Amino acid sequence: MNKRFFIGIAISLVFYGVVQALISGEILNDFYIDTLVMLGVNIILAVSLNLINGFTGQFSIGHAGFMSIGAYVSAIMTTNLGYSFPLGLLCGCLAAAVAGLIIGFPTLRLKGDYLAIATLGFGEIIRIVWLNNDYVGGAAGLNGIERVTNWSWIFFGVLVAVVVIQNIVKSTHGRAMISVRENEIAAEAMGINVTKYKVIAFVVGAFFAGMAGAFSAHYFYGIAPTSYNFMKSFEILVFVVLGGLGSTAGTIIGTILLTLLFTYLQDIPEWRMVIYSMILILTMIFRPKGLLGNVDVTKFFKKGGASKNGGTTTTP
Amino acid sequence: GCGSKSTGSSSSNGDTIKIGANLELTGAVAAFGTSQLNGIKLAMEEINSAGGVNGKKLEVVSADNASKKDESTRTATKLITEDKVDVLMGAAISGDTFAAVEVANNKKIPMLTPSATNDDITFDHKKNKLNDYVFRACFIDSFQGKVMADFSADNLKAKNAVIYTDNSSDYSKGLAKSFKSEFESKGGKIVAEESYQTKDTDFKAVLTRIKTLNPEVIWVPGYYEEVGKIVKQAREMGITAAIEGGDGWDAPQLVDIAGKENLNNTFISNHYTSEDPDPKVRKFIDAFKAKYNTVPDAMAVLGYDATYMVADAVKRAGSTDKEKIKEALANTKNFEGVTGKISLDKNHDPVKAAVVLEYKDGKQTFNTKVQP
Amino acid sequence: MAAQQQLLKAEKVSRVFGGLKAVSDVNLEINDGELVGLIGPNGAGKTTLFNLLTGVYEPSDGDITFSGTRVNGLKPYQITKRGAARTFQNIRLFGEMTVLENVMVAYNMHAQHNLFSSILRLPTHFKGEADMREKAIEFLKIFNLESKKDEIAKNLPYGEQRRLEIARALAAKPKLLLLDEPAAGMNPQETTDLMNLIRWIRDEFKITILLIEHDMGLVMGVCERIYVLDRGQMIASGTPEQIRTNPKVIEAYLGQEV
Amino acid sequence: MLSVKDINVYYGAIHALKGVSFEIKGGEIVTLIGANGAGKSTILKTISGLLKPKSGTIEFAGQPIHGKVAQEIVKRGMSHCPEGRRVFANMSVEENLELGAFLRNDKKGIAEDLESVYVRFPRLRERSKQMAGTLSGGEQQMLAMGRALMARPKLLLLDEPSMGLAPLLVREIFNIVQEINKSGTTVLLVEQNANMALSIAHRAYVIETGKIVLAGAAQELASSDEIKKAYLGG
Amino acid sequence: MVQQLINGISIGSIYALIALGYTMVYGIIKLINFAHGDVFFVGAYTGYFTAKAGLGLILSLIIAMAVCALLGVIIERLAYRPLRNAARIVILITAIGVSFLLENLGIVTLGAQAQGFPDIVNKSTYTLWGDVTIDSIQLIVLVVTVVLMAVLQYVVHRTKIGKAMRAVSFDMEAARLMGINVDTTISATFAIGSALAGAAGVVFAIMYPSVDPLMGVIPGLKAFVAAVLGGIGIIPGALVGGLLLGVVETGVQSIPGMSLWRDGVAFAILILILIFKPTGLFGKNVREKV
Ligand SMILES: Nc1ncnc2c1ncn2[C@@H]1O[C@H](COP(=O)(O)OP(=O)(O)OP(=O)(O)O)[C@@H](O)[C@H]1O
Ligand SMILES: Nc1ncnc2c1ncn2[C@@H]1O[C@H](COP(=O)(O)OP(=O)(O)OP(=O)(O)O)[C@@H](O)[C@H]1O
Ligand SMILES: [Mg+2]
Ligand SMILES: [Mg+2]
Repeated sequence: MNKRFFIGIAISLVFYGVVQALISGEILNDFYIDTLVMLGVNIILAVSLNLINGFTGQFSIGHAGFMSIGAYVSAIMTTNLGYSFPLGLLCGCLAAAVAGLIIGFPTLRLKGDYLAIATLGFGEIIRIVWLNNDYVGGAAGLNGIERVTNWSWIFFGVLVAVVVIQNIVKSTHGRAMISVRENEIAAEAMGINVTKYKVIAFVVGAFFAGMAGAFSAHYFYGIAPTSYNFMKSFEILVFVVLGGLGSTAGTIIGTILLTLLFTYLQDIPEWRMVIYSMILILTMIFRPKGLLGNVDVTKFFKKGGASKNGGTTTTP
Repeated sequence: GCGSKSTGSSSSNGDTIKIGANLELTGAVAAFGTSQLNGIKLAMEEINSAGGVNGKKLEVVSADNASKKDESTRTATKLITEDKVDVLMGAAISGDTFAAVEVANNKKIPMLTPSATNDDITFDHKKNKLNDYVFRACFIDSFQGKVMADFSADNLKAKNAVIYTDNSSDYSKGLAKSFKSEFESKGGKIVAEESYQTKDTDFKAVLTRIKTLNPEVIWVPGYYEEVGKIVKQAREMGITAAIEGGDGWDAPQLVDIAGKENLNNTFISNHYTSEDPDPKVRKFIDAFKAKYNTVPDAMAVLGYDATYMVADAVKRAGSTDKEKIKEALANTKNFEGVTGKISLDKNHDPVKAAVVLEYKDGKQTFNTKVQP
Repeated sequence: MAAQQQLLKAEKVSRVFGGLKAVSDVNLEINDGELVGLIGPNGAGKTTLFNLLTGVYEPSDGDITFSGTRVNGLKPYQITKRGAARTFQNIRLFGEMTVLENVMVAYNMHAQHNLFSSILRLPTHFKGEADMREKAIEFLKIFNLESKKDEIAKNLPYGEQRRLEIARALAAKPKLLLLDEPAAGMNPQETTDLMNLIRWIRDEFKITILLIEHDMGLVMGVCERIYVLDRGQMIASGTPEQIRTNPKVIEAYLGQEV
Repeated sequence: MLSVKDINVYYGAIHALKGVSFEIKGGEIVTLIGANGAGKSTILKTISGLLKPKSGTIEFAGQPIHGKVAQEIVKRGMSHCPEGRRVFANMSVEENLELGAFLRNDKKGIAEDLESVYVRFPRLRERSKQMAGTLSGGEQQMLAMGRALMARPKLLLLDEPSMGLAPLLVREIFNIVQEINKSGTTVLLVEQNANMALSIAHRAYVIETGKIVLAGAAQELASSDEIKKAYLGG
Repeated sequence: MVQQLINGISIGSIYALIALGYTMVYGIIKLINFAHGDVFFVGAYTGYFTAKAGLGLILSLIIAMAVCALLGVIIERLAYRPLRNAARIVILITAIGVSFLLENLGIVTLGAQAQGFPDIVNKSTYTLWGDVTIDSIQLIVLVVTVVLMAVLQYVVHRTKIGKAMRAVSFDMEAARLMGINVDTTISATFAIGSALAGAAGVVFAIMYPSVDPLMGVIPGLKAFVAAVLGGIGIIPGALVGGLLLGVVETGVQSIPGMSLWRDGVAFAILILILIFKPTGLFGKNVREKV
């Protein structure tokens, strides 16, 4: 276990080096770097939402709200107040985490779709606060944010997010979260402090959503409230479910495929969303557990075979 | 129609001049982007059938930024690095345009936005810095607000006004701000400032309140979809005050939504009037109607003019050298567009006359012309 | 019996649902190391009493003392931490988790490593996890489930699911184990095996067991003392022999022929 | 009345029934016994159309019914009281019973049957307005039984009807099964309580890991040592 | 003040009308049918075309309802039925996919621009007293919504098909064993829910006379909020939730300077209500029996 973890990190560092070399050698042009950054941001968003939705089973659709907090707070720190980016990034993440703590509390009473609507409302309230605040530019948002994020930032950001979340999930704390998802009553009866773990999931998830927000704000030059409406939350949710709820590898792969698909379809703008939504529907119909929903990747490597799923009923 | 994709010639040294149109073709404001693209394409076809520019054909590569800021940055980058365009056009709204400004600056590619009105797009007032490569073809926010404030105070002799802004639109807020300061400086009084959001449909709550204030003028600088409903609901509630707006009103659908009679006693500032007998305007409107079977809105006509402005600059530059095109764009003088005679000032903003139009039985009628 | 330490005491505990008094003024006392049965007709309030004892419901009235402290109003996890673990009448496993993980969850509250050591993968994390795993596997061995440790829990046959639930509850290292109809859905042979298992658990782990069961063979076979609930009220308590012949119990529950 | 020939049923890749054949004559009580996971519930589900056999045939009252959907099979006079009660938790007890008679239109007959269910299970009458989900386990079991009877079936499939019931009620349930049978309903009974089941059944089949391994008259099986040892806890 | 209340009730009854369909579908298959708002848009466009073709209000309504009912059944058949046994969130994502699909097919075929809706109703305004007015459309919408609510409530709780619907909503397999045709029942639910969306679309387009492919997004969201507020799946809850939301929104806007905060306050009230009534105003707090 110990070894696998460190080998994984080593492999990703090699990947980082290769890409960095390609960038330095100007083999990858700016468009590819843009795409890599966007991929990274989306992966952080999806993986962090997966902790809340996929592992802990709390139906949250307010992730864009947390993202916006990270984006705005960090941008205020750097652009309006002139602090350094690392400090802005940290404050953005922490502010989002605090918001996660606050939204974590209603979840103690709300379940399922009611929780979903509450988180959605929370996300919208945050957006409306930005929209109605002229200090952060109102509808126009903050513009002229310096581009600080680069491949290194985004790579290590993704690495930290994935490693932290994976490390939580693959530990007794992660099992506790999953048990909350599986059966809250039984989890409590087994001594799991359900409240605590739900709040942890929200705080950690929000923290990384904030990080994604800060990275994207400091790459794409500007932010505006419309970028963080409920459609954005849905978009992130789609990454997670398409990849496979409760599977980090699946989430990452789902995010990459969808982001690239969306990019690729740019050339046929009229049909872009039509095709995108068709693919979404068809994937769900033919792989209802998500792309990697019932394949445990670690097992796949260990035993050279996917674990069998329960199956449903005999098909006629 | 289908997206005009790049036809294979990958470098700008070929026999085409590539224009990259970074537009909102899907997403929240797809209506703006698609309309603008129609204007751009019409202009391109006309220019090409008249022999192109400097012997080369214009080619428009359109790319969709999905009405998102981050996508807009990426789309602009893609047009430059992958499609190797010579000039960027777009985006339609200020937010998405902002996201591409730095890309144009960094890549040193001239960029002309047909319709982004935010004052800071060409000249960053906070940093007091000119964005060298960025130009626009439309009024800036502060101009239209001022024009209509003057019009209200001087022509309508209004003493008090209510401002009703689309708070989710940068454009609307810009116009509201300049209207307010100008109107107040002329001794007028703003008795209330209210706001709505894009895609709202019911305005009665606020209108009920406005009615009790009994203002002479209601300044509604928004887009036609909401404005049409505001005008309709206001009139149905018995509000008879003058209602005024900017070029965002200019769309044929406005009349359908608001209703002909309801539009009486409303005034807008615009670039031109579609009723203008000027042959240039007539030719454009006829061609547009023939191709798209509808009267152009403000977005379309701005896209059309902007394309001609680019063609004009490339012609004067005499090559596709980016620096030369940039210089030529900056030196645009007395360019004859459908929307009037355009000269760019030192901030890369057009100096052009505005017309104030009045709606009478659903028709725009010329009221006054205001020189900048 | 007097020498034994008292573990659980319920005094005049009641619970009302809407207008219905599902449990009313129930008194109950259980000492360390006892194996006690709780029987009664369907709907008598047995499961509800379990729910009250384990904090799933809060009593409308009355007091519950566990290990000397009052536990009314505590959350289920707090009561579990104080040493009471249970199984459910309708099996509640963590369906998508493996058999092994199901058992490991019960160790969470005894975990030696906190969230940060797991995030940072400190040595305490690896040690803590390895410990848990080892202990969990030991438990599975006891219940003959070791060969199934990597199966997804919901795919087990019913009988094994029941056993897994008991294993999971035991893994929480309780002082008091509450079993709600552990033999339901088992055939007589399996029930006999379960009976032996329950006895063995009590002796091996030196714990106290309170169980609800309708299978009189099992109840009379293993329980030292039996409480009888009917319509929310405790109508009798005593040794199996006393209960078997108690006319009230025969009338309400057993029927004439036993 | 019912004839099952060589059916094979799969759950995804799991081969749950491997060539099962048996038959039930009109007026009989037939019981299936077997260990946990042997496939008893699977057989009932396949007969009532919740599962579709990959191969094999099922005939009910002379008509093939395999591959038919459940509601058509119900229409022909079969009623299945499923494992685990499956009452409609958010509906009242009475509504649950009414649903049992969903395909019937004779108002009077329904009212009579409702009354007779209430006579059999007085507890249900007491709770007729309560939401079924809040009933105790045993109460739910009575409700499920009652609901199945409301269809006035020709063939009644019962999956562990005594599970979780108090001893008094267990006997009651078996009495009821016998009564129902006497009044002309054929019964296929799956039970863990094999002693009881064999005592009221005419014939029995023993099933092990998806195969029928023994068949015979109920009394004979009940006295067989092998059976005693494996299933009767003797 | 009274005028504002009327304004609020009028917008609220539209929310309620859409929410009814939402709640109906949710009540039966526990699916938040995000495509509902887009069926609403299809209804409005159908009304647009029939109105342009010269058909009157009643015919336009009927045709729009029929088209939407059919559309709802087709969507259910193609997109949701294959997922009967899948996790709910998967069906939810599919619903989001269907929503995107309808919107963007709309943009491709009809254009993204808003179109004015033809005048097909002669609106008359009644002055109640002083300055307080109400117009015929507002009245019609309110009455229609209340009547439909009552009808639906009756259908779901008193009729056989309604019982079947509720049985299906709790346990499909057991419902099959009762002889209920689950697929037909669900199709019927979708047909009714979608027809309601279609009717709402037409009425909405008459009240606020423009149509565009994205017109359903915001009303759909608001209706969803209204349905949850009232207790999702509970028919009278949709009515009360819708009216309450309308009145709150209008109330906030009627305070000078607060118009910016309309949605913010509405959501805040929603969250507060949910904290105190976790299953909405009318939701029964059915705790899982342990
Ligand atoms: N959450 C609840 N809401 C309403 N009534 C309830 C609730 N829980 C239990 N009841 C009622 O309380 C009574 C006792 O139920 P309980 O489940 O405790 O019975 P039980 O003794 O366990 O019966 P069984 O042996 O059948 O499981 C029943 O009549 C039941 O209907
Ligand atoms: N939905 C399912 N998915 C996968 N396997 C299943 C499913 N249902 C049952 N099985 C498997 O099919 C086999 C037969 O199960 P079935 O439920 O028919 O057994 P049974 O004889 O009724 O047992 P019990 O006495 O526990 O009710 C078992 O091995 C079981 O694990
Ligand atoms: Mg019980
Ligand atoms: Mg079974």
